[in-house]
Amino acid sequence: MRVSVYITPKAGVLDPQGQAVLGSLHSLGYTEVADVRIGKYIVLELEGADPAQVEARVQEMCSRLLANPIIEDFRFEAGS
Amino acid sequence: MRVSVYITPKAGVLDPQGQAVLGSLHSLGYTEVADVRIGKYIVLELEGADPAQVEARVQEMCSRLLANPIIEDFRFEAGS
Amino acid sequence: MRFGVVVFPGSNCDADCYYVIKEVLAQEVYYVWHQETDLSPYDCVVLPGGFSYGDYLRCGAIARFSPVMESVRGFAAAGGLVIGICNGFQILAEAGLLPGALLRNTTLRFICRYVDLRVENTGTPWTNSVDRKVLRIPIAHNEGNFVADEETLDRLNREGRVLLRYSDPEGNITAEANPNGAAQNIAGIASENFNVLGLMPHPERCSEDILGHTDGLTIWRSVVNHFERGN
Amino acid sequence: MEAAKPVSELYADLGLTSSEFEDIKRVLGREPSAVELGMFSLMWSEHCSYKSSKEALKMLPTQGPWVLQGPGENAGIIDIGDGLAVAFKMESHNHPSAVEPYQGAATGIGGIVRDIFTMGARPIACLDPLRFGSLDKQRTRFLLGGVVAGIAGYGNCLGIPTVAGDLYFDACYDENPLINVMCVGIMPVRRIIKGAAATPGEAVILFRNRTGRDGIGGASVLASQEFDETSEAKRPSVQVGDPFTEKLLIEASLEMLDAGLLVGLSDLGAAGISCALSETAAKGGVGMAVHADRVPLREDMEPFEIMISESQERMLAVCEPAKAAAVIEICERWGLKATQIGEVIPGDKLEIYWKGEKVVDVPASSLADGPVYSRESARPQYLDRVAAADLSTVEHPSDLNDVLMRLVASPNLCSRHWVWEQYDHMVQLNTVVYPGSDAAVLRVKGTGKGLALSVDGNGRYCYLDPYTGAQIAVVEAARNVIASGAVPAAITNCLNFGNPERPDIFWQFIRAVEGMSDACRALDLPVVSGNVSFYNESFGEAIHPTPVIGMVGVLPDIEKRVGIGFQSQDDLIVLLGETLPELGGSEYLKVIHGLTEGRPPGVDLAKERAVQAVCREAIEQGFILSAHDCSEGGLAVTLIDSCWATGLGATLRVETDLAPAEWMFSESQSRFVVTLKKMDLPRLQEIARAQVGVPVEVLGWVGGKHLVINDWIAMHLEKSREAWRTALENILA
Ligand SMILES: Nc1ncnc2c1ncn2[C@@H]1O[C@H](COP(=O)(O)OP(=O)(O)O)[C@@H](O)[C@H]1O
Ligand SMILES: [Mg+2]
Repeated sequence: MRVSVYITPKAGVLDPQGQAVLGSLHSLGYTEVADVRIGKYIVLELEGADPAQVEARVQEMCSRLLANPIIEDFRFEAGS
Repeated sequence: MRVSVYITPKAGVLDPQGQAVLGSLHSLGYTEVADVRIGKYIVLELEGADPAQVEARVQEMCSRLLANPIIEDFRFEAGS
Repeated sequence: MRFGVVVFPGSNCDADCYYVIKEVLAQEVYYVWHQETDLSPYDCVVLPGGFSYGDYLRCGAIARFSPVMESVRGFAAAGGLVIGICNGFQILAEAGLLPGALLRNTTLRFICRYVDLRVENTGTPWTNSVDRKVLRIPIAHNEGNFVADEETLDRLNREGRVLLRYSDPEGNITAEANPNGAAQNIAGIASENFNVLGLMPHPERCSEDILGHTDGLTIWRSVVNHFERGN
Repeated sequence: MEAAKPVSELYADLGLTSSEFEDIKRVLGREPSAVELGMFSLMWSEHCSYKSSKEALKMLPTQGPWVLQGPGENAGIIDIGDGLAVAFKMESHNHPSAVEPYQGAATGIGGIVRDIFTMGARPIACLDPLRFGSLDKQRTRFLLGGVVAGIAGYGNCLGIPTVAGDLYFDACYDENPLINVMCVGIMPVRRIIKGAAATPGEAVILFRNRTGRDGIGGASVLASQEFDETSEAKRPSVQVGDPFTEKLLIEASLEMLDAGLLVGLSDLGAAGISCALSETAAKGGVGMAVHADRVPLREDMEPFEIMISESQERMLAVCEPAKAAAVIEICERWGLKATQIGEVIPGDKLEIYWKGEKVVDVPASSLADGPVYSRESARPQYLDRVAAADLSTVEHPSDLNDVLMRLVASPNLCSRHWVWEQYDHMVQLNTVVYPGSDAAVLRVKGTGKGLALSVDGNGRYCYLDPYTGAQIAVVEAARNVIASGAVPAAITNCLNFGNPERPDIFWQFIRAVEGMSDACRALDLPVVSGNVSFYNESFGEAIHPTPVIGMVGVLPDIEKRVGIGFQSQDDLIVLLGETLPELGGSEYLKVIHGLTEGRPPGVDLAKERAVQAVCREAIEQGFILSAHDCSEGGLAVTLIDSCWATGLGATLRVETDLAPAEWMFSESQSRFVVTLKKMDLPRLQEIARAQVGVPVEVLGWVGGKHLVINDWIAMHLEKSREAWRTALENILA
């Protein structure tokens, strides 16, 4: 089973990387871009078929290891 | 308009970070995880309403700046 | 000989390269701001180490779009000498002036220490004065893990464009001697015409006795030698 | 903050006492507004006001003909000749790093680096004294990894080499690690600038990052309260660092100063804009009128939040109005947003406007000069117990090779290269002696001079006796610098303690300051800057009292530098100083016997001064081939360090009345191990005779592949070195 995890900087937390990319996009002429936030996209391949159980486990992995709850939010979904 | 961009390490390109995270997940007891790939999740806020045009522009941003075709694949979709 | 050291926002080895060229090599040297586009005064352009644009997104990804890089492309195409050290190498790779890409070190840690490097080709503008098989030069990077597809690697090898490989002190290419996971222990490569060099180690950091090692000087001397012999 | 709550109820939430609230009302002659109250709560917090420590710190010597700036500015400054000055300071980022190790440590570097270039100096080195809990705890390993990566991530990006530091592990830091950071900068004397406004009409310009909600209340919430279960809830106070922007700030600021554009320059650290404005105004004896709505924001914020946000990488410049355009232009060339947010006004008023309405109207000095407390102090009871320990009954193991092996592979004594190889310690081409020696040595380009830098502070000694422990921190730092060939010039410090409202903790604090002060006076060392970090407690348990000293020494001639490594076959190995049976507080007792007891090694300041003078003079005369200070682990560890550094062994024939373990592992102070050619021994003896109480004892000679001490130790260098080198990474793996 494949689970996709999306990790984003928490709202209000500085995202210097996003800001630098925004600046670069503007100077390349993509002035229609108003904001950029950069996070992580993690694809997990797991054994286990029971979706409820997988979900509980991934939830745990995210909050313990994959995301840094102090500065990041996460969500995930089965499939990629 | 919001566009989500997903950037993943190309198949065949080593993903040292993914391997390290896989190792940590195993040592934390999540042995059901068979593979981890870590990429980027970029959220763009853009002005512009014509989906076809936005798509063309984002395609260009991705291949010029956001992803490096030698090591990365990308895809994107409207909404987040 | 006249050098131009490019300054990107976030470059931090610009002053070091400038210092060595001026004070140790006793050559003419100028800073080139990333927004400048005229490279005609220079005989060699240096893309120094550092964290251009914070190395955000990917190392070198944003810097490659600086106005100066368009000129560097033309300068290189016309046969001008271009050396990219560390972040400079990453920028050259992102810009497509050198093949391949530099991924995160397999240790996932920044590494700053001396490494041994076997010199694979001494018939180039960058290595003609190297008089020993193995050089000792420091690295300092987080993304020095060189990758390229098989075909590219074959071609680099065939054409003698791999100039430096991580080795042990005797020159053996071993897995233990590879600090960052680079394919085939590659530490430095040249362009087809050998006028563009990208390397992860920092020759400017070991070009004076007081800093403990002077192997880096052999690379700088090679460039000057190449130039003075009339290319 | 709920604006609805009346200020008379709000003050306690903000950490102010009722008497402080009364004081504020008295100063203003009315009730403060909510915005004003927020500003007072930060500026009067322990972290910003030093209200508990101010009195005690007056004990410290701060003067010297070479001191250009003592405590009170962003950093201290000394004159090193040739028209050059060196600025330096140490700071703590303990609580932010305990909450989020990477960002906490990274922003710690960001803050201390700003303190240095704010004075006009180009930062040339960082140092990172670190203390963590026991390494067998998962949390410790997580914190260590994150902190080191954070320091690396920020410092490396700035292109400032991290050249030295230290690293201790002790269970007392399990929940409350100490992340201290020091920065050193260099400048032409004429570029020194202070954080003061001067004349009404001057422009007040804010530049760099936009302001967001980062670290709202960080100073008061995180730095001035102990840790407990509610810490988790305080997490939004964590700031995220942007080293790229900071690098641009350094370049832009130094360019403005070189162009003579500025009257004052200040960074926005703890307490953010409130602190920068009130201090800049108060120091210049003027007022300021500032429009909070002109502050560039990342998100919608209340004026209250704007005034106390701790968003990183922001600077405040004050300049003549005619020069404002030039200041803004330099910022823009570096890609930095700059905005004039107000101007200097006569009088002492700090006035803040929000959309035309005055929301703050307070005397600037009232914010900057917080309350001062004399806290109660009482000798802690545990001291009787630990001092009474009878160490003469400790049974020394018979296999001393095994003991030495265990010691050198133990967390506090094993190699730290896992840490410093993550730091760029070479950039700027000044680092002549790398981490791994007694002190890092940097050259000063354009002169024949060098700087020697070291940080020291043993919390265990201070726990056993804060007075002596603090003295040791000073004298050891001085010895490290001397052993490198430098003359100690001045110190900075970071004083890490528990809750000062507890009499036993406050007693530790006072005793430590007394010890530091006496040692500094004896060695003619002014204290030019420093930092106090209180409330280092968790669940009611305080850390060991941990004063950390940062020392700067000057090498008049860098060619006379000396390393710790043995140089050549048959060189004589000589001990300067005396080894006493002082195992109290030693690594030997801790690692081999599991004891934290006894009295720490004694310090005789006259003897210390004498032995330092001898070592210094001998190095100056040029015949000393290697020098190494004796510290944790004792003589055996000092000797094997010197062997490993260059791969040369040593054979020692020792005569002593002490037990072998005492001789080898006692941590007696005031000792150096030096090597020299046999023919130079009389010169050394003569130098020593000119001082009182400096024994010169020939221990043996350099050579071979082993360290051999009598029939106690016969250790193969290569094998033992591998164990020492890989211990930390093996534990972390
Ligand atoms: N956290 C650290 N960062 C950088 N260097 C460190 C760190 N910890 C220790 N070092 C370096 O390791 C060496 C040994 O440290 P230490 O044992 O504390 O020295 P000493 O006992 O002489 O004061 C020194 O050169 C020191 O600078
Ligand atoms: Mg020492």
